[in-house]
Amino acid sequence: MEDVLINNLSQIKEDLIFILPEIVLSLSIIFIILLDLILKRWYAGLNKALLLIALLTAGFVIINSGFTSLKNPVYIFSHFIVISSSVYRLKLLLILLSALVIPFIPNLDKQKASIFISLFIAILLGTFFMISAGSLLTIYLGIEVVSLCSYMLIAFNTDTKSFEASIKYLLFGAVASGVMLFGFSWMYGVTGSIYLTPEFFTSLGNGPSLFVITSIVFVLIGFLFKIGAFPLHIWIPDTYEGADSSVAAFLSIVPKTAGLLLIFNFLSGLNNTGFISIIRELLFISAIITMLLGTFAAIRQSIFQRLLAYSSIVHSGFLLAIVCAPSTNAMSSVLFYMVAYAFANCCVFFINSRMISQYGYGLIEQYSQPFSNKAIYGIAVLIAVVSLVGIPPTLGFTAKLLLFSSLWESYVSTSNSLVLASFSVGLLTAIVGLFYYLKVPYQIFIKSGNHSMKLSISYAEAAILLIYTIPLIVIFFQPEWLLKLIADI
Amino acid sequence: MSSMGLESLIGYSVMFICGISALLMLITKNVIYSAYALVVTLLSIAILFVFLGVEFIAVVQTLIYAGGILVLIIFGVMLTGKSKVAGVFSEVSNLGYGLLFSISIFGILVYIIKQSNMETTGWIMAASSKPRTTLSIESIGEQLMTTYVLPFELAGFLLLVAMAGALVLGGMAIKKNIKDAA
Amino acid sequence: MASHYLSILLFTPLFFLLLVLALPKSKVSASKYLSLGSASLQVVVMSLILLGYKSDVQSAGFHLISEFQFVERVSWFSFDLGSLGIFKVEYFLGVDGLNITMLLLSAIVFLIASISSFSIQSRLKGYHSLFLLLSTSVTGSFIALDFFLFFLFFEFMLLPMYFLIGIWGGIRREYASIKFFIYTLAGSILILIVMIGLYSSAIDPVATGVESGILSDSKYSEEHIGIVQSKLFANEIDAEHYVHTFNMVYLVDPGNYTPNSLLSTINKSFISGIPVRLIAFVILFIGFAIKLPAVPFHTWLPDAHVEAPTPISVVLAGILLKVGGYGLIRIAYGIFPDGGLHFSHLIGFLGMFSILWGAMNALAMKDLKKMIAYSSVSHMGFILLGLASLTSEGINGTIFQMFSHGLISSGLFILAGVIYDRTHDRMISSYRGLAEKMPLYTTVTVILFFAGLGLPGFSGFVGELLVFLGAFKASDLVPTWIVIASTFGLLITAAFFLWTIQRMYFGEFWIKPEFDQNSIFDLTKREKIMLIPICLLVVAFGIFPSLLTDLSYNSIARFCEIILGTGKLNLELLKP
Amino acid sequence: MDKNLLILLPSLMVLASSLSFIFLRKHKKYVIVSTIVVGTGFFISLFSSVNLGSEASILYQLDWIKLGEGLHLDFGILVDRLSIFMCSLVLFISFLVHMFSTEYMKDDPGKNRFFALLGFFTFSMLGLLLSSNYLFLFVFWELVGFSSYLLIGFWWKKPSPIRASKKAFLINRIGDIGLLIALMLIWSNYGSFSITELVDLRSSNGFTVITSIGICLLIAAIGKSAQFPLFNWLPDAMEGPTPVSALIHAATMVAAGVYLLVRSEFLFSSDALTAISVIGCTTALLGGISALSQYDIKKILAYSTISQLGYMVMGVGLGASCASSFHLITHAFFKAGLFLGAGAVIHLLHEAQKSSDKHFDPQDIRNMGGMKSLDKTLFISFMICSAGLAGLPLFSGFLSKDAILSASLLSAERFGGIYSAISVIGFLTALLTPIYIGRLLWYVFFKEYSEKLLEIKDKIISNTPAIQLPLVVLAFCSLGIVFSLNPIDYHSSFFISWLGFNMNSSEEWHNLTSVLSVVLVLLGIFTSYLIYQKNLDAIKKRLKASSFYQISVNAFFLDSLTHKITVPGLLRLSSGVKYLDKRVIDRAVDYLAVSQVILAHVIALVDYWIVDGSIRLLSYLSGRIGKRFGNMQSGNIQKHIIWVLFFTLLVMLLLLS
Amino acid sequence: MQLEHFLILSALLFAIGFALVVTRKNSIVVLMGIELIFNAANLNLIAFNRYDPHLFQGLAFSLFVIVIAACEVAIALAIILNIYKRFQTINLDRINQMNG
Repeated sequence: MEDVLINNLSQIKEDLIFILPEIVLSLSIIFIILLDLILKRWYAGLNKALLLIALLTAGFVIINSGFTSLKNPVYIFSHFIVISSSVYRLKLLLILLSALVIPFIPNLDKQKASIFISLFIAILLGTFFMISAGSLLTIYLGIEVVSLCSYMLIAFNTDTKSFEASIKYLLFGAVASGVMLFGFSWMYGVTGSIYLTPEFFTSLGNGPSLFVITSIVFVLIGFLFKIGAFPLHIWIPDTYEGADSSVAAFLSIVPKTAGLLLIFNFLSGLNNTGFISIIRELLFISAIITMLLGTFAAIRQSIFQRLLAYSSIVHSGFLLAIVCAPSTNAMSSVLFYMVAYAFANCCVFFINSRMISQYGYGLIEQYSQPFSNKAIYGIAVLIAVVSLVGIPPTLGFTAKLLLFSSLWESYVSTSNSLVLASFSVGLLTAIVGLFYYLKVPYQIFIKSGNHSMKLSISYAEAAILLIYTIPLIVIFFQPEWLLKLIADI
Repeated sequence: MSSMGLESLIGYSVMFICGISALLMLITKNVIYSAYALVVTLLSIAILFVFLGVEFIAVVQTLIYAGGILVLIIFGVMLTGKSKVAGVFSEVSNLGYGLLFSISIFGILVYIIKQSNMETTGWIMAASSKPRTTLSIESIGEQLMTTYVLPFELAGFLLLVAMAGALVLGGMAIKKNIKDAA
Repeated sequence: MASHYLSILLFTPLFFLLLVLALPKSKVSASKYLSLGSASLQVVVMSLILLGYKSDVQSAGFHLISEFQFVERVSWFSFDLGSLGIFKVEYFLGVDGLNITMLLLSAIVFLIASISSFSIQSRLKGYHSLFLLLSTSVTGSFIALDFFLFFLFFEFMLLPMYFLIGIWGGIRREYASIKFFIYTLAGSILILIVMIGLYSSAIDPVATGVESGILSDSKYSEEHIGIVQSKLFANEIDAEHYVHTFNMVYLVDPGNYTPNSLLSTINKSFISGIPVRLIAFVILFIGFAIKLPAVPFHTWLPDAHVEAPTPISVVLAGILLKVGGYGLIRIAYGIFPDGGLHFSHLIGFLGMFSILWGAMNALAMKDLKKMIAYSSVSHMGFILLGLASLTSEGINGTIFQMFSHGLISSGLFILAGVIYDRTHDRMISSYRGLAEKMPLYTTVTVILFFAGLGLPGFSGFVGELLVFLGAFKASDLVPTWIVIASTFGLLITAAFFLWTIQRMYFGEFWIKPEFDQNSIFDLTKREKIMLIPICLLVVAFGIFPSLLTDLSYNSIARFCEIILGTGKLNLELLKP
Repeated sequence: MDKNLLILLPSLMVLASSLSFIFLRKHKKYVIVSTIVVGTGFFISLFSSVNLGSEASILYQLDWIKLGEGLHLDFGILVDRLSIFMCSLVLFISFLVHMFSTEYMKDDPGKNRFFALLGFFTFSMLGLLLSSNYLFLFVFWELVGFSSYLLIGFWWKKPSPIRASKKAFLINRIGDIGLLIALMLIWSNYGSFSITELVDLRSSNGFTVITSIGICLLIAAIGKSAQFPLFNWLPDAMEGPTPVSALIHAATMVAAGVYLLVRSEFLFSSDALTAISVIGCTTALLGGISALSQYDIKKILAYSTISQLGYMVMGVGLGASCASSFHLITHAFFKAGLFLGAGAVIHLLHEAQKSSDKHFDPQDIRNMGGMKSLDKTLFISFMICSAGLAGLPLFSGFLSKDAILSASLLSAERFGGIYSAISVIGFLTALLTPIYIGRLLWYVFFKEYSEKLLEIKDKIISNTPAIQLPLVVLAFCSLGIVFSLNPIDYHSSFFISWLGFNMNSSEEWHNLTSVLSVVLVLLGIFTSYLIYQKNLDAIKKRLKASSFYQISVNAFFLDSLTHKITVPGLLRLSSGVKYLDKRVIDRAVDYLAVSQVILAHVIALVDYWIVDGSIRLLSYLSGRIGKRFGNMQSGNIQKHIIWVLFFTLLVMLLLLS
Repeated sequence: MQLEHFLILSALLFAIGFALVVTRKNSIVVLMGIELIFNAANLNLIAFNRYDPHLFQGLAFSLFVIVIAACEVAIALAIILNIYKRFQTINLDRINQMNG
């Protein structure tokens, strides 16, 4: 008895090393909260620095851990977590994507600031658990960590809209996670296990079909909520509009990537069951409707951040289609796409945050006002937007090319008409997407308003814009760099 | 088996109470009544947990839910229900669609449950034949600290962050209140 | 082999773009000279290329890499897709008879347009940067032999154009620019679809041979390719060893398609009963037809033209539309000859329809520039008609027509710009008897109008004549009635040009009273510098068309031979 | 050096002189140079024709466009007697017209442009004649049309010339399309455009092809040579300066269609020939009748030209292309003479008007009269040319018309049917010709001075030699003796033998024709005399006194007949045809043009509303859809949850079923 | 007491929870509905847990669910309080600044 316990504890001690990044992040949260208590006043920029340090440390730990070259998956903490080299790489990628948001984290008051970045890190932590989940419970906890922290993070905005966004997000999210939980409970009922082992999926496949399918559908509702796909996309516009730009950018990148990976893993688990085809079809339909809905709703938006929210819905739909399409390189192309999307999106959100901080709110037509440094902002927006639409010579094009290629490949191998449909809808939305994506460059370059306003740009900000835009162009010409990084995942 | 009979009689009546009080929440418009009905529902669920052999969860349910959460909720009702009537009574909308869809989802779920006859499937069948072990509090604690240590820590961590966040958020509201008063 | 003329040609504008960007605020007006410098340098390089260009049968190009000239071929990037094999993009430039004339045209048109750009007054730096970017992308799309590279340049024409119309355009520029953008983006997305299908279907035989160990080194030889292709056909090469390619020259050869791919000629794949290859052709065709533009995909053109500033109209009509035509020839027809043969009736019909429809519309237009724009639509119809014929005459005519229309429409749009600069009004009904005040202008107008209506002695005639001869000859591909109906386009074209001359230029001098009567003056020196060379070129190529056709007829003969040969073969194979 | 090269020289010279005017804009007096150049060209051409053998030879076979192995379009020059003779003719008339114009246009501000265009026209015409293949024939054919367009619209400030020039070009364009289709047919069937090669190749293809080529060539000729139903551009084209009318619309350009038909004679099947002759005779008749009731002096001549061209085309259709070319040549001289004469008349009046400051239409024959005494040279040469036109024996027109008419009789005998009708119409036209020309002469020369003319009569001064010389020369060339030693028998014409034509020897038909035509001509003259004399009693006596009219006195009994039946009938018919021409054919063309413009507008509307509209509808719809989805996004979280529920239910119901 | 009956009761709670979420305007009542949904899931978990050989997986799961539900309620109430301060109402229909 004692031996077992000691054995267990020493096992835990051994396992701890595998979750070093998570530990680093948790410790940094505690450190930040403590720092808040210790420090008399909070320095501007401190939160950015802290966040950067936390992320850098985590990244450093991952790189130094040597686990990026793990041969086989390792199950740790009694199978609650699955670790493999690709998971580490993914974590690295998520850290990188989160770091992109740092430049436009708002300067808040002391107390808020510390909690703000703590929540930020907590969300990242939640996504780590989501992507390395080895059981339903880990998935649930991971998702809830992400969700709960997001609810709060959104509320941390000076805008009154933020609380509205937050409560809507919360109620919607809680219902979605309740449904997902219900689905989990039924899955547990079917399989008698909460661990995502092959046996789990086998017994899931052998269970009473209606019961199983219903549970899967319920679970997928939770997943779809996370990536913001139809019919669970509705929270996105309000949430993004109410949230701070940095939060919106962050939510559009990191949790979404994790959610997509989750769906991908879940689907690959289901791959050998009889339900896969119907689930795929459902997801395809969802993806198609998501793309259409997002596109058409985006056209008539007048608030930039809301427009970007709809655009992120479109991207989710598109990525969902790829994730569902059986193809060998689906995941790597999704990640590639996410990188392209993250850079472009952050650039746009960054500029919008500058606009909002100067002007109070972010209407699109505001961009037509003559402001100093318009050309710099304009070119940056243009590059980002062009990348989002997917026109060469930007990374967005390569990403889109990869995605369409994998869809094509999937069509070649399956001849599924839904794949073809999502292929064509993806193309259609790419075209119509121009209507709304070009709105801002159009306002900047072509329209000319009459209320002059000041929108200064410091060298640091210019450098940040360069950081966002240069990779969009450079990687287009040398995609191998990024592909090599991603191909191993 | 008479004790079994009695047990199930009590069990079913608890189930019945649970369902009725849940329905009551749906029927009443008074928020306070709803809260009390929720208490009844949660408590009856706790009793059902006892029937299902997990007394520990029953206790937790009673403490956290019936105690903690409900106090929080009623507190919330009180705080926000200043404007006497309007706050205490909840308006109703979407009744038609809401009920229609809820009833149909209930119907479908019941149909599925009936259809799939869970007690005859795989592991449940196998488990039914085996003798049941009971679970001591001690082993629960041990399991939580060994096998489930990761979720446990994660949940604890979540609690920390959530509480800190909620604190700051609540503080914001209260500060604003003070500012308004000033 | 070692010459880098094409790269120089391609990067000259980019280099000047850097110079423009580096100009200090006080010297911004120098940017127009930089544009001019870039265009002139391109013309110089182009003449060097022409000097070294060989037009004999051994340099016909099209389906043999070894026969291309001024080839520059460097691996750009590639990545391993595991079980799917490797996917490879090259920086591959080259010239053969199909693109040499287009390249020449682009050099000329950009030179003219850069002179015309002197009239731009606002936001010079931005304008000239975009203009130079446009120049690079146009040049690039003509010389790229890698589909990816082509597509890169092809797509990248959109943005500069969008802004050039949108910022420096007329009153409804916003509508026009977005319409232009949406249309052409739709077109390029269609092309993208096929591009994805193509590269996932076709392989680079040499690199695949090396990868799978069949060939020892990448020394190129026909025989080696044959070995690889036969192994490929027999399915003896593992999918991991496939080196997928965007190389347009390899894409031409059906032997390079992997046997199980959708676009392979031997893998009978159908979508709702139609062979996938034919569908791909149609998609590609529509993609380029939008750019061309052919009726009914043309409605962006009049709007774009009317709103665009003069130099941009010149570029748009002069060279941008030709990219569509060139794409049709080299890509749509070159890669899917089966589609070209199968749909030749339809394409011929579309050509006829464009000719008549454009001409009829031009007849009804009240705006001079819009009329010219519709005349462009009409003239572009000849390109489809000639292409559908798949005869040496027809294709020669197509290319000649593209070239000559490039010159003529450039001139016409400058003419429209001249009058617009004077009064800011382009309505035909606002003027009468301009010949009195603007004799030289009228003379040039008459020359270019008659060149436009295909009068012998001007270059427009040669193209139309060849197209008609070719189309009529290919009565199995293009029904005779289509050709005969098209000839009536000549009549309508003559009608609207002459009618315009009658209304605007002849008669007693009169302009709308609200105009400043003194604003009407004859051509300025700058306008003369643009227009007179155009007139001279139009006449020169009209009298000595062989200056142009000699450059390309061998390639075209080769093209027709291959297209007809493989096309028929493929069609046989594609039958269900 | 091949001395045939000399042939090229005139055309090059003409081209050079024409182009040189671009640089000589300021130096107006140099126009005389171009006259000299054309004159020299004529002599060179004449000289080179002297040594010409009877065999056709081709000079300068060059690749114009090379399209591949064995596939090329050539440029070449065909030299045979016909072409070289035609060249000389064109140069000769052009020379005279140039000379005439130096005086006629001396005050015009656009004088050099005029001479440049004349030169350019002459060059194009020479090119057309010398082309060895149909392609270049077509090229120059179009260029001729182009220069004609520019010349008709020479006075571009007036709206009517511009309208006329546009009409001329467009109608010509229809003919051009015919020629273009013929070109395509030839190319796709024979792979060669060369006239000489085609002679050998033509049999290799079927009857339909040949016929369609023939019909297309006929369409070309219809357009260019103003044949029925496309002839009404020619009267309108008289808006151009008169020398232009003389050169282009009488002697040369309009004859190009006939030249094309003569050149392509070997390509015609019998069906095509029938069509040609039907078209020709119809034109001849309609032109003749139309000429009867015109008042504009140039329009009368224009209709007469149409009628005569109809003869020529008819001649080709009857297989007598020799006769046609003969008529072409004779017609060229007398009609050029007539036009220049008319120009001289107009010029006289115009100059007089200028000096007296009175203004009336100098082209309306009702404003003239009694001109015979004003300028004797003009009168006599005009009379001679008219006699040529009317086909009086001893004059050139008699010979050539005779040839055509006898050919028609021959055909009528051989084939009967429609050819008989053609023949009858031919003779009928021969009757009409003297009537209208007689009417013209009467109005212009014999009638007493009109009131308007009287006012300026004193100011009229005789024409200068530059105007008179061409008239005299042309009048001389209208004499029969110039063409044939026996001025009443065309068989003895050296011209025909020199050209190497094989004239159908039909002695008896010839004799019959000669007699018939003489009778008809006289009858015509007499009728004309009766009509116009009887109409105006006041001058009747004076006319009667004139010796020229005495010979027809004994036909007086016809007077009442003519008055009661023929004249009203003819006039009615004439006005009917005129009406038909004005209201139907001309209107039809107008309506066609108008309806085309209307159609164009309709198409433009369709383009805007349907083609473009569908796109705009799409964008509008997508906006609407966006709005609808946006409404779904009302921000009401509970509604959203209902939606979620709804879709979940939907999925589950789907799964259940 | 059959498993099925627990499942049906849980389905009932689930449906009622949904109905509450959808029909009630008061955000606190909506929150209560959500709690019902969580409880429905919990009931399932525990009901199935009865058959679990180790008797623990479902139990542990439900334990964490309860904890997270508590967090959720705490956060929700903190936000609702803020909302009430700003909007003077917690009626969901009135909390609607963003629309479109």
